[in-house]
Amino acid sequence: MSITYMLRDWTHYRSTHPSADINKDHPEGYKWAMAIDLDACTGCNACVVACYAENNLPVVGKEKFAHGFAMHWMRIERYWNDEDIETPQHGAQFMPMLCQQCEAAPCETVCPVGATNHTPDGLNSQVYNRCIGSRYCSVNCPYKVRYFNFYNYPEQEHAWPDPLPMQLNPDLTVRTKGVMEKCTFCVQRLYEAKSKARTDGRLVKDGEVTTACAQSCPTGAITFGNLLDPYSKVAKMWRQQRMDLYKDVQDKDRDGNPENIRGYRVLEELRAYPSIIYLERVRDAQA
Amino acid sequence: MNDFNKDKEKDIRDDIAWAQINKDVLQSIEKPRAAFWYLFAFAGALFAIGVGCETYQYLRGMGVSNLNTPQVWGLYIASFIFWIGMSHSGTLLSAILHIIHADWRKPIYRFAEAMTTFSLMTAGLFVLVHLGRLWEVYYALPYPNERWAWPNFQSPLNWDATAVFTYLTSSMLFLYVGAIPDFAICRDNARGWRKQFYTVLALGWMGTDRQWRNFRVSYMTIACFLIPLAVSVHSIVASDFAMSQQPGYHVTSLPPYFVAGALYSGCAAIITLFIVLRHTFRFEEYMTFPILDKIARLTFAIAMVWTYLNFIEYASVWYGDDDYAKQVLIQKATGPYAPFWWAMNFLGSVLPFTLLSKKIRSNLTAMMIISLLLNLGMWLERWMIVTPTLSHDYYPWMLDHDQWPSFVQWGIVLGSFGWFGLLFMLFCKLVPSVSMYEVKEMVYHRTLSHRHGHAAHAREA
Amino acid sequence: MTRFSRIVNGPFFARCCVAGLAFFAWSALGISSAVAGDKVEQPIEFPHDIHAGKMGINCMYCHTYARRSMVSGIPPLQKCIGCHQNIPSVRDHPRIQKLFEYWEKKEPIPFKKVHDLPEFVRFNHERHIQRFYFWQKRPVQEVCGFCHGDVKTFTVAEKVKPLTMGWCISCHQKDHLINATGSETGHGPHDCWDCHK
Amino acid sequence: MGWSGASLTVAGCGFTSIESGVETVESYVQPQDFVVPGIGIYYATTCTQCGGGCGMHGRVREGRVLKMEGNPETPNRGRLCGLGQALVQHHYNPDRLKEPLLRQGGTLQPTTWNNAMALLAEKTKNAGDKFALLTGPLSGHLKVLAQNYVESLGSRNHFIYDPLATKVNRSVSERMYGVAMPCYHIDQAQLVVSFGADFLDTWVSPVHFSSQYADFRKANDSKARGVLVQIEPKMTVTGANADRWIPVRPGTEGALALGLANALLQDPAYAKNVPASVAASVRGYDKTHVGQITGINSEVFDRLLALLRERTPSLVLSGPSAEGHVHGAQNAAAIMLLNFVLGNVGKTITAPARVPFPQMAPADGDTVALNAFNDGLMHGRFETVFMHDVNPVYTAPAFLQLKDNLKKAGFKVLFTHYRDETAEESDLVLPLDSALEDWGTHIAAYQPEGVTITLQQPLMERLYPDGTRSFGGLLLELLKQHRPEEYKQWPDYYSYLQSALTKNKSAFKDPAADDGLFWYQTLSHGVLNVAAPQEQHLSATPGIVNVNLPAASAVDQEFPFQLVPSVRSGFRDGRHANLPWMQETADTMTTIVWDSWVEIHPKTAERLGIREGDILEIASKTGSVKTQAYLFPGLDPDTVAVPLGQGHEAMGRYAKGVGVNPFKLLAPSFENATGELAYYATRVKISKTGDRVTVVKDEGWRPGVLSTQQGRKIVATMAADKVKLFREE
Repeated sequence: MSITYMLRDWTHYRSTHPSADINKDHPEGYKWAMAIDLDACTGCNACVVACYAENNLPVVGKEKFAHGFAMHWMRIERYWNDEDIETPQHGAQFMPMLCQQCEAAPCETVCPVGATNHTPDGLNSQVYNRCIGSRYCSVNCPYKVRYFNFYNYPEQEHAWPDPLPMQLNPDLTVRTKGVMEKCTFCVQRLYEAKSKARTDGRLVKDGEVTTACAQSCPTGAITFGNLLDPYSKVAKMWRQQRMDLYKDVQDKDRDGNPENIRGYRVLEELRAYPSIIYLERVRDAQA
Repeated sequence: MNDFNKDKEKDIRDDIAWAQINKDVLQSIEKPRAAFWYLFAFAGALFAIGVGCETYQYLRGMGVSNLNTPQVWGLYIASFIFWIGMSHSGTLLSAILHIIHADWRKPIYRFAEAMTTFSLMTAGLFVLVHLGRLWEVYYALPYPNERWAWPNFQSPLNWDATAVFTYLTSSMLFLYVGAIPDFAICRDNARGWRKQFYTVLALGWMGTDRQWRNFRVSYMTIACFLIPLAVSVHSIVASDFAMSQQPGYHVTSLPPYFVAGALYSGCAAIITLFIVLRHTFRFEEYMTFPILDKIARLTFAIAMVWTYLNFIEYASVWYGDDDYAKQVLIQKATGPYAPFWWAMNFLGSVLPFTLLSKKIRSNLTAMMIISLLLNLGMWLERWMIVTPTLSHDYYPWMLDHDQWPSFVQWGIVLGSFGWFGLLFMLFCKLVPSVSMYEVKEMVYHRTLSHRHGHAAHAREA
Repeated sequence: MTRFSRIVNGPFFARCCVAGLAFFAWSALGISSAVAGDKVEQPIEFPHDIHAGKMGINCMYCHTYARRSMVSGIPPLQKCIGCHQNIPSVRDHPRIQKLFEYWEKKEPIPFKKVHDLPEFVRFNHERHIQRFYFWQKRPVQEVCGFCHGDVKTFTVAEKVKPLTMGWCISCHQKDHLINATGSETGHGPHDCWDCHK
Repeated sequence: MGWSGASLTVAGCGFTSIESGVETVESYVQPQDFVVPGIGIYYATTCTQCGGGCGMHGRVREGRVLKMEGNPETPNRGRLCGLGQALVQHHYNPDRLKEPLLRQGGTLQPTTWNNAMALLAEKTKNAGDKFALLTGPLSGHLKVLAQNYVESLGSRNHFIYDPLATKVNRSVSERMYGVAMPCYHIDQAQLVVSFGADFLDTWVSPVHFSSQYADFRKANDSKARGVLVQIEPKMTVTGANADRWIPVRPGTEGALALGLANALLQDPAYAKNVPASVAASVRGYDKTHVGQITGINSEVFDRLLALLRERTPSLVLSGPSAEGHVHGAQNAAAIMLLNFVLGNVGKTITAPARVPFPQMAPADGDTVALNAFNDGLMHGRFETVFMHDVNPVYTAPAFLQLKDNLKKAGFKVLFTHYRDETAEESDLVLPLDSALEDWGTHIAAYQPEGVTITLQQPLMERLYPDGTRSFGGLLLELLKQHRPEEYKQWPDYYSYLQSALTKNKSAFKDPAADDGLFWYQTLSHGVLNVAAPQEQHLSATPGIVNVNLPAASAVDQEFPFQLVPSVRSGFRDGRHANLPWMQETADTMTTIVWDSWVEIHPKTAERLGIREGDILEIASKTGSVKTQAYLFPGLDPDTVAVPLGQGHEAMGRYAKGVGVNPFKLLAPSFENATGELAYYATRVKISKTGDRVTVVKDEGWRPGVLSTQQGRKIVATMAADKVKLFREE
């Protein structure tokens, strides 16, 4: 009976994504996307804490962190350069890694219950109350940005002793054990903004809503917005960087990127079509 | 050993009286001896351990199993594949050999069939065990519901479930249908509660021509139906991995590789049980060395197929230009899992060569040990498929986040063997583990051919 | 053939069919969940029947947040006092006295939630009011009443609709007029994240 | 703003169903018209987590403050660091003190506020000069009240103590530039050479500098992408972002600076920038000599020199790792001298505006105050001691023996949020409102844009209405005890602030005519800009002309390593150790969580046979700590670094017993000119204890393996000269 809806709501995105027409895939007129400038990112962790504050992320404590149960949806990775690893004369390399909200997300197709699927505004949703915790999505995620509730954190001594629960954001749930979770592009904020705009009979304006990480970033390294709004800051950056959401080899890269444009997507060759572009970190050779 | 030379040409003596056959087999389902109960208790204890661990995990959360991100599957999925694999040779022996009229299968296919069914039932448990929210498992069932929400039919996990359950039901059917005539025999010889028990099971089998005719047809039909199913099941299990995009999982040759591995472990398991039954129930007359010899050869053949496919996989990765997959392979051979990986290759590809020696093939103790080792190797294989990839895939930041499986994981794996043991021991005492009517056929065919042989001599003279 | 027909017409088979259909209906149409909550004990038995019924006050006069916010909330105490301090006729009624006691103490009235969804569900009052009252121009009591029942007949609010997901969906998949004038229709969203958080 | 209406559930998605009549939903009594349930309201306030004084907006829903955001109208430009975000966790901290504690029979017992206030009155009645007040940095009206109070008691002992003070820098700037804290324009510089100034993470005003840094890095038609060179013994976050990070022998930064100055001054173009005597004074520092002192090879030296030559304007910064030595002031002077040589003064370094109300002007702390305070205690000069916003028992170096000296004071009062180490030593512990429950005015020490006074206001009602009090309010009450007639006009701190600000509203940029409206605007904006503040003046020539550095000290055989007590932005001086988010957030450079560690260069570790996770004993002349080893390449090989902030013996469940406290290691060496504690002058030896643990960190788990990208394109890097420029669309 509701097979029709199932086909329309899930298989449509899977089978047609990414199609030729970005507008067709996003009927609501929104395609949320991000651009992260690695030359501006200083690795200060402000975004990480902002995410903890906004999204009710549990603090798991040392013993569980040691087991690899950390729940940071946004994590700052610090790599060393292979060349000068003895004395890193050109500093370290920082990578703010979060869910890439792939257009053809590997996690979506494998979930047995369809707890993670694609929304009309181009997000890779994670429906907590539908998740049965098979963890197949995590297996299939190339970026390993999905975090599983290995324990019932609301009951953990570390997470929220009174009165800390009063800080919890009522716009989203606190996840219990056995549920997979991940960065949602602060969907609760997007939802609120869209609803507001809808009441005024318009689309969300650029800068009207942003994610917690982008908002806090002291250097403004993170730009968030609607890719379908040609005047949005993020759309401009994607254009500047010659990045096409629906290409797995960008034109500029096909001809060897002669203009040295910095935009790229992580593990792009896997054809997941991430919604986040990174701008290459810059180092001065003379220095 | 002395009678080995006597019946080495023949799979079975052709002068066994049919009454004798009934007698020998029926005594195997008589009142169990004390040893049975000790063993039964032991298996029960193992199972209890497994249940205990699962309960603990259910209450505390998956964390107690020492799984973590990205190492999210561990022994659960590995053992799942292992048990699915075990189930395959039953089908091979009973169905395939049945169709190609290899009648040496007849004395041994029954317990092999049972093994198939029970290992499937064991595998099913792991599907449940590995879930983070077991209590919501019904979300995965495609049933019409008021929420109008359906499972995701694109997920290999769902194909998997479907395939496994189909296979389970049909192999149960096969086992049961094949046993009907024997149930009738039991019915005629049993007393007390067993009488009623077998009466129900025998479905009023009278052995009329009509019944035999229908029986043959339906039995053959199920057999034909079962063979493609058996192949498809493990191919689909393989697609859980092949359909993902993880390096080391995303391999085209995985389905045949899985099937080969399955048959391999299955045959090894059959040898084990063959020897056990032969010993406990004194089935020397039926489970004879020539038959063991044939299974051993079959095992060797499959081992070589497996080795070949295994090599294919390595080669295609090594000579392909998927650098990630290559690094996974290197990781397997050199990383923290190297000992297990090499052990698996040794046990899987080198050890079977011992089967080439007739002396070993005819030495029960040796065969027992070898078959157990082969199965160990096959279990390692499954583990080496699941785990190293997760510890070394695309994303450098998450490499090598390994943890040794906790007692919970091991406990549940042990429990699964206990569970299998329980089921199989019950089977031995309730169902004749040697198919009486088919052994009779076998003997009968032999006698026919011999008479024929004598006639020929006469004419020459 | 004859045997077959006997089986089919036999009572056992018939029962099976009925049972099967029953299960199907139960699970598919959510008959199971059409249960009304019992009447909730409230600190003040607010008479909806008088306000909404006799007085015919617009729901949104008191439930002023419903059209502006996801949650409708409970009207502020101020609201009640605003009117009632100008209605001396009923000042001596016990309920009103109780009301004023709270007011004197500047204490909120601890009303009990009557329509309380699981916290992973996001029901947006604003969207529904906007859609059906402001755009489609349906009468307000019909719009609110669709989920909250015919409050004209209650004193304190009662849960009369199942409020289960099946019940939501059953309405979301219907086509509704977009606005009063046009003939254009559309159905509610089916994306999980529109209602689940 | 009603605290009602908050009904929250911590139940997760699980066995939950549609309920009826279970939870209560309380209605507001008298909400303001902008209060709508389900919609967040933002109130402006000020961040008190560090000296930066960033303006904040707090998101409030149903009477609960949920999240802090940056205020766009203040120098942090709407941004906020992680520590600022975590302010809510101070507010909701489970270990916050909820009632006054009084020492009775050796232990701290709960007591009443009336009791406490009476005690305060009695103990201070005629304390006179036997009264001492020890506070952290103060500004705004709190400072006014504090000073008036001390004065009202007829005491001169107000000590302002900041464990992480930049006093040396300030005093040298005072003498070099003529102002204590000039404005640095990183965004306008083409080259920033920072001698250990971690301005992106911990130095002065990190968020503001970070936003400048973003502009500094962006190339456009008018300017090229700025280049950052960081010179320091241990790689800080700023160092990690530098184009060139140069490890230097600790304490020899000054020599390098002089070497560069000397090399530049060979060129008349630069020579004209400074008096001839300067050139003469630095002549000794030629490249080879400097190389011997600093251990920096000539190739690196020349590069740096070339950069300084071709990239103008540039900016040279002096930071703690250069200043925290016996000759720190000399180092700083040498470094700042470069700015004159290069002619940066007036370009990338400009004069700040003068704060119009001297009595409200920020009073920055220093560690001299701690010494003075400690001396006073030691000689039993103080009878009654008040302490606020400090934790000296934790932050004072062991050699001061402050803990024992504190016992000599008769009556010790601590105004605090936690029952920390100092509380355990105090006789009366008074719980204060959290920063989100209290009123206040703040003037940040660093004023990049005119002079701004930021406002602090409560974002929600007190969590413990009769448990905690506002420190300002308390001071007011205390003042009333001594000068009733003067202060009785103000019932509480709030009214005091309001009247004080409204009275002087003419001093601010276009204030509203109506007082009410003015106050309303002030609260909603959370910031007041001083109208037309007059500029101070930078001296055209360096105040200190000849810098004389001591000869490089001989290598100490017994204590072969230099200790770097590195500052973590999440913990600062350790006052934030009880914030779970700060503990759980991986340290940027090491990604270690929930612990302390000692950073050792891989080569050194190899030499000593140390593996990651070995428990090492780090011993100085005055103390020793045991903690896990972490192999860290961003380090001078003869240096080890231990982060500050951990190793609490009290304070709360998240801080207690986690890690070690390197404050205790610090050697009794002081900066010559200012008398500041020389934090970076401690020499230590390290020895293996034989124990080994697995280091709990976010990066790859193979011990001792430095995580790289394994040749995969995760973080791609491009050479600056290649990068394409973009005009703004």
